[in-house]
Amino acid sequence: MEQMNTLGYPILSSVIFVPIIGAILMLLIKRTNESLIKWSALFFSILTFILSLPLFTNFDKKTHKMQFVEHHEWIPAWNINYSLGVDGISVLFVLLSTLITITCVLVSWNSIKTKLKEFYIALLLIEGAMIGVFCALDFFLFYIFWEAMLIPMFILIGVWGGPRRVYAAIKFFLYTLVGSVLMLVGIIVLYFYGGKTFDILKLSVMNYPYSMQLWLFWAFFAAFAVKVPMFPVHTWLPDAHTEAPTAGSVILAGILIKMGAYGFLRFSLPFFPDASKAMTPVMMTLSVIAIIYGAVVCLAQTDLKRLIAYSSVSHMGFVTLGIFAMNVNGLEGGILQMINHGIVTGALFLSVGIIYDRTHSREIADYGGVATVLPVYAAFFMVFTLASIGLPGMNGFIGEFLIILGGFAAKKWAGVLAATGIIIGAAYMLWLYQRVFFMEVNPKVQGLSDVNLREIITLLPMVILIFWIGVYPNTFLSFMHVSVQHLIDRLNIGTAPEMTLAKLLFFK
Amino acid sequence: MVPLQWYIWLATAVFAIGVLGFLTRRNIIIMFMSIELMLNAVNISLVSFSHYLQDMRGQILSLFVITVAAAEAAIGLAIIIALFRNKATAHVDEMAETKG
Amino acid sequence: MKSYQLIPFLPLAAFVINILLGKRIIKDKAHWIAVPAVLASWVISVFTLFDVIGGKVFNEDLYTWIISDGFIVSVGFLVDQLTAVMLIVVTTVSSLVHIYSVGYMHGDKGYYRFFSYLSLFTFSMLMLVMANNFLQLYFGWEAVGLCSYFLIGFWYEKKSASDAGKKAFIVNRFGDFGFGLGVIMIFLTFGTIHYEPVFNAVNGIVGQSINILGYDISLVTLIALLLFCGAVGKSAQIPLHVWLPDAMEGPTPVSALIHAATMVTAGVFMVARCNPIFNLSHVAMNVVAVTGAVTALFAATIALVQNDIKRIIAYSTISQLGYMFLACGVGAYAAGIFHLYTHAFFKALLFLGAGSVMHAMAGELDIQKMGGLKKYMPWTYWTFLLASLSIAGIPGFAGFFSKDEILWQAYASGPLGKIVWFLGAVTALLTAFYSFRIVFVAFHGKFRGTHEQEHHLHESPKVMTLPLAILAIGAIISGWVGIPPLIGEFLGIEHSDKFGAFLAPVVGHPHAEGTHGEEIFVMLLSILFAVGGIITAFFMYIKRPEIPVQLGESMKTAYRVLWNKYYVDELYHLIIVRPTFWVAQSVIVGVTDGKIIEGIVNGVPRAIGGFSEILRRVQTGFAHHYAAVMALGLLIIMIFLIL
Amino acid sequence: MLPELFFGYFAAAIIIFSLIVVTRRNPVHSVLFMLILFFHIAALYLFLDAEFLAAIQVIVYAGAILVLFLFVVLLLNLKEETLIRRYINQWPMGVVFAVGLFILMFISVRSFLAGPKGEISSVLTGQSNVTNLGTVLYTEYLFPFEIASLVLLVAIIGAIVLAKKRLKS
Repeated sequence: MEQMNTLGYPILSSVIFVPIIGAILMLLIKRTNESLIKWSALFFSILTFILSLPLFTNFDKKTHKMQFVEHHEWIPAWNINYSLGVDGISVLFVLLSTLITITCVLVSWNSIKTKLKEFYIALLLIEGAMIGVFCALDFFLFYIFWEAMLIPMFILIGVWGGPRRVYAAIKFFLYTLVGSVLMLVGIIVLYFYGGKTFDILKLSVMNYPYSMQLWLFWAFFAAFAVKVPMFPVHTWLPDAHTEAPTAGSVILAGILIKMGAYGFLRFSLPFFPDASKAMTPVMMTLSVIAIIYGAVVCLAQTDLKRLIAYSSVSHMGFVTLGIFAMNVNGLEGGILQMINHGIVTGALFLSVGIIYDRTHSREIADYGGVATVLPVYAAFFMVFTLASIGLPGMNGFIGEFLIILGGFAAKKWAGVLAATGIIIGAAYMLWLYQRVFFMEVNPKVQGLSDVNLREIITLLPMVILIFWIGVYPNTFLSFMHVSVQHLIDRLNIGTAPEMTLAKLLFFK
Repeated sequence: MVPLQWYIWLATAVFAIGVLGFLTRRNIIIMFMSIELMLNAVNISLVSFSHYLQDMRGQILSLFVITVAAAEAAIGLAIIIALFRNKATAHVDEMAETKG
Repeated sequence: MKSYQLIPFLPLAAFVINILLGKRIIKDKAHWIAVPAVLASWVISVFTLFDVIGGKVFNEDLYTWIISDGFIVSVGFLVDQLTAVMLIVVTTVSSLVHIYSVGYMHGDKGYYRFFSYLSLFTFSMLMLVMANNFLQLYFGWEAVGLCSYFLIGFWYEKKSASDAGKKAFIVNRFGDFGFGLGVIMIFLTFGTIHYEPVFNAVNGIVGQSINILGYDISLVTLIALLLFCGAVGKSAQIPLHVWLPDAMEGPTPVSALIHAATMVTAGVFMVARCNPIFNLSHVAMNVVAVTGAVTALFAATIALVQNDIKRIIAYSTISQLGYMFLACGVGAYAAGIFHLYTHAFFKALLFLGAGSVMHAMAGELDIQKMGGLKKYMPWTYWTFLLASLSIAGIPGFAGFFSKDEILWQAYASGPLGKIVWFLGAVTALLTAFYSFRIVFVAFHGKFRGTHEQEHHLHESPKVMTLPLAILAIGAIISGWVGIPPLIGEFLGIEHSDKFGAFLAPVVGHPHAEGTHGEEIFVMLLSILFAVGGIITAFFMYIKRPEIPVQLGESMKTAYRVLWNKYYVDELYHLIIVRPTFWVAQSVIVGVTDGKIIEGIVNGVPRAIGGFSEILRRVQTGFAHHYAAVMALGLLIIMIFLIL
Repeated sequence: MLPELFFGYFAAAIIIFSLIVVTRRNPVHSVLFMLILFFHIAALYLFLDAEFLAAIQVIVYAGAILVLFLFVVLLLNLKEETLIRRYINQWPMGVVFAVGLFILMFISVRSFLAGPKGEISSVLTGQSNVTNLGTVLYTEYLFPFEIASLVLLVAIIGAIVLAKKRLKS
């Protein structure tokens, strides 16, 4: 049943554990030897990236089955196994994680001044755990990675963050933990219902009674919705993003909040097809609210990072809309948009970090005329801005268009309302760009130096990916086709009546 | 032949005295000694069980108890020294460091 | 690779080279990259035109862009008669504007940037007109909007310029919103978004309807109207016209290229391209015609009183675009495209002429501060005059033929046609008037600017006047390919309406219901209006300059309304911009996010904290208290065990 | 009759000395009385055929642990200890708990039943106590024995770290 690992060596384990081993080895470096710390962090992140490349080249796009599978007994007493594998839905996120980590290491090069060693160790630990989440095929293992990632992230925000970092870190931690704990309850229920197994693949093809599906759907929803974050549990995101150091924001935006959407795809939909179908209108309503709400609230922001954080809420609304459209266009658009958002918002945070290193201000009012002073930087930021507002030829367009297409096919009102998000999206992003980059040069940015080679190297992969996905998205879409189709087939067995938000709220 | 219960009663009595000392004395060293008393009470019962049940395991356990008691005394006394150095007192009712 | 496939990619290559190397290496040599590229595109376009005239139509996919389930979209090129005309218009005007900009932008610090944007625009516009599917059209559609944004905000240090660029983009997004949904509707209806299969299948959906909010709406009407939304935005028709006048903040060559000749006509092109869809919906056609006619008149009235030379021409552009939609709306797509084609020449010429004037006047825009420029800048004057004659519709000039064709087709297309014809005819009168108002106020009379300006007055360099001259020739003769049969017979030319015949395979040929007598009547009336407008302007601004002032005083309200452009901007500010910001700031940040959600989120831990505040008193910190509690616990357990 | 008499003496002595240990004002006295107490307990072990443990009791408890206590008491130099009150304010509560605990345990001991007999003892194997102890300790309890040594190691290091004077940092 399981696809054999076509490579001769355990590639997923190596991708997960190389950064973790790297982190352990870095413990041995003397803390005063800063350049060695930086270079070894860079070395391990690049090594991980190179190790992950066979996933891209050797992936078999013709099967929905898990690939590069590894399976070992771990705790036989509770039937817990160490099993890993990727399919068309998860493989791209592994690659995205390895890439984003490199940029995080690079962008933190000079901006992190204190506790350098611990910072890079935390970064590498996060990377290992993130990849583990996307690869785990055992619920126990999955949950361990899911929670393990939280701790270094918490530290990252709490130690190297901005002025209100402790508040933001604790808020982030509590929010995600509350959701995760409910998911843990759900996992345990599945464990016992499924005959004492944590095997995700086995559990995903079982048929659960409808009433049970509903409860479990909401238990898992709690964990995933917080991570995404969906309206109305999004308020941790602006604080966490704003206070986190640049690398933290990038990882948050790039990978961490994708895990929620990934959870919906990997668990909620295939495990509970009836409940998912029934909840479609509710989920779409919440998604559309998130799209418009997130976009409108951006208009009122005065803080650069906060604005981009809220735009994440809006963009992730598109992702969940695509997922719950439950057709191929919507799902593929959703997955692609997850990657797009990782790239674009990650890049925007990188850019903000780059200028923040120079001005130490996140207030939009402290900027103005940056395009005159830092023209190359302005050009990069323009590319990211345009990608963010979904200009055709760039990656954001492909994702958003497919999502709106899928959303419209599923529910017309959802497609129409989601499309209004694009209008507001253009408004806030261009207004931001105008206030920061155009107009008279603000004395506070006068005389700043333009981006250096390291920063260009940091941003360039993002630009390349933006255009690559925009001009030839099939490279990436082709990974998904079979897996998404398989998911749709699984979903189509669901026959439960639809619930609307109003019905749900008023128990009609 | 002395009945087993006598030994157990003796152990009980020593244990109770240890509890009494631990609960009433202010001096932290005496409290420690009370703990040693309790451990010894346990040892008495263990050895007597060993004798009456014809089983060596009772003595083995009391051997471990002695080991732990030694370790505990070493650490505990070191803590007392450290505490005394900081607080200049050896009285438990003058220390409330763990107040919530 | 076929040669015509190079047409868009040459400017793209120029853009890439200039934007990457411009800052460090190329600098003020940027035109050596951009101009040859666009000229080469022009040459290939001309050859392509001859190919198409020879009967070849190309429709080939370059590569598959997106595959997602049934949603399969290619990047490909369709070159038919309509595209060929657009190619010529775009590359010609673009080439001339490129050349003109060499002089106009000389010495600007963003010189290389300007040329790379121009190249990017040319690429985008060519992709737009050459698309063979709706998504690629949408790509070009947004991309030209982006270039427009870049170029309007070219001098981004000026707040007004960056505001205008942003406004253009966002207003266009409103139109694109409808357009995008239209594309999605097309896909969901036909299962493809390539022109050919869609247009072949469109007859099959007549009579089908779709239920929206309980109303049954004809599917084809819905699709057509959604597409038209995009056209309204891009071509600055009511109610989304507000961005175009502001777009005049950009450098003048940009106004000529983007905001007169090419980009803004994309809407007309799209409607003509989608004529198989529009033809099937009377409602949509009527909406197009009425929107066009009303916009034409509306913009013309505003143009009457403005003093900013570029804004007058901008409103004139909106008005002329209205004509084109009017033509499309009555089914005379060929006439609309014909007007698009002639308009490109004389409107680009007007803008470039205005640019030449600004060049001489050190950026001065107010025509009231000009005057008597004729003797300082003869080339500019004469070309500007020719363009004005053309736009006014003086017989023999290009504008006459195209405008007359539109008015006649409108007149001959039923009762609604008569109404829009009337609106169009009145607009013709106003057009002649305001066009010559510029000529008379700016070029005749006495100079009214400062001494410094007067001292500085000079004719523009050759590199600028040459394009003017070429465009002037175009403004005269470009209409000669579409001489109506009536005049053609009179002049003894067979098949004089070559343009209409050429386009007929794509857009069909409307059959006008009318007699020769009526046609002559319409033609004479429009000539009369054109001449009447010019004479009125002459009378008011040369003979009796006090009349306009008196008129303004006697009709104060009307004047103020026109001067403030019917307060449309203010209205939008009141009903869209301010409420949105109010919701963002006061409702969301203030109440829902700030109070409700954060209240719950922070409230739960606070409640837990309050509870534990009570509980913490148990933790006295005294070891013997803990020991006592432990002993008590032991006691209780033992009691339970024994009893 | 003789064993009962001996037991009676040792039991009485152990209880009395225990009480003295927990009630002395001066910690030094407490420690010294505890020394006597431990000798008595060791003697009791001899009655129970636990020669090795008796020896350990004397060597480890009396020889090492109590000396450690004595060191600490002297190190802290609690002069004023003899002048102030010995008991915490809530001492009656402690008495009640201790007495209650004693009564409960006393009652419960009356009703207990002996478990099954073991397999290894001097009586059964005919070998010495130490041999038997070693046999069991190094076979069945080898792993706990190792752990115990680790506990001691940790205790040594911990005690040194805790008690040493802080280096100026």
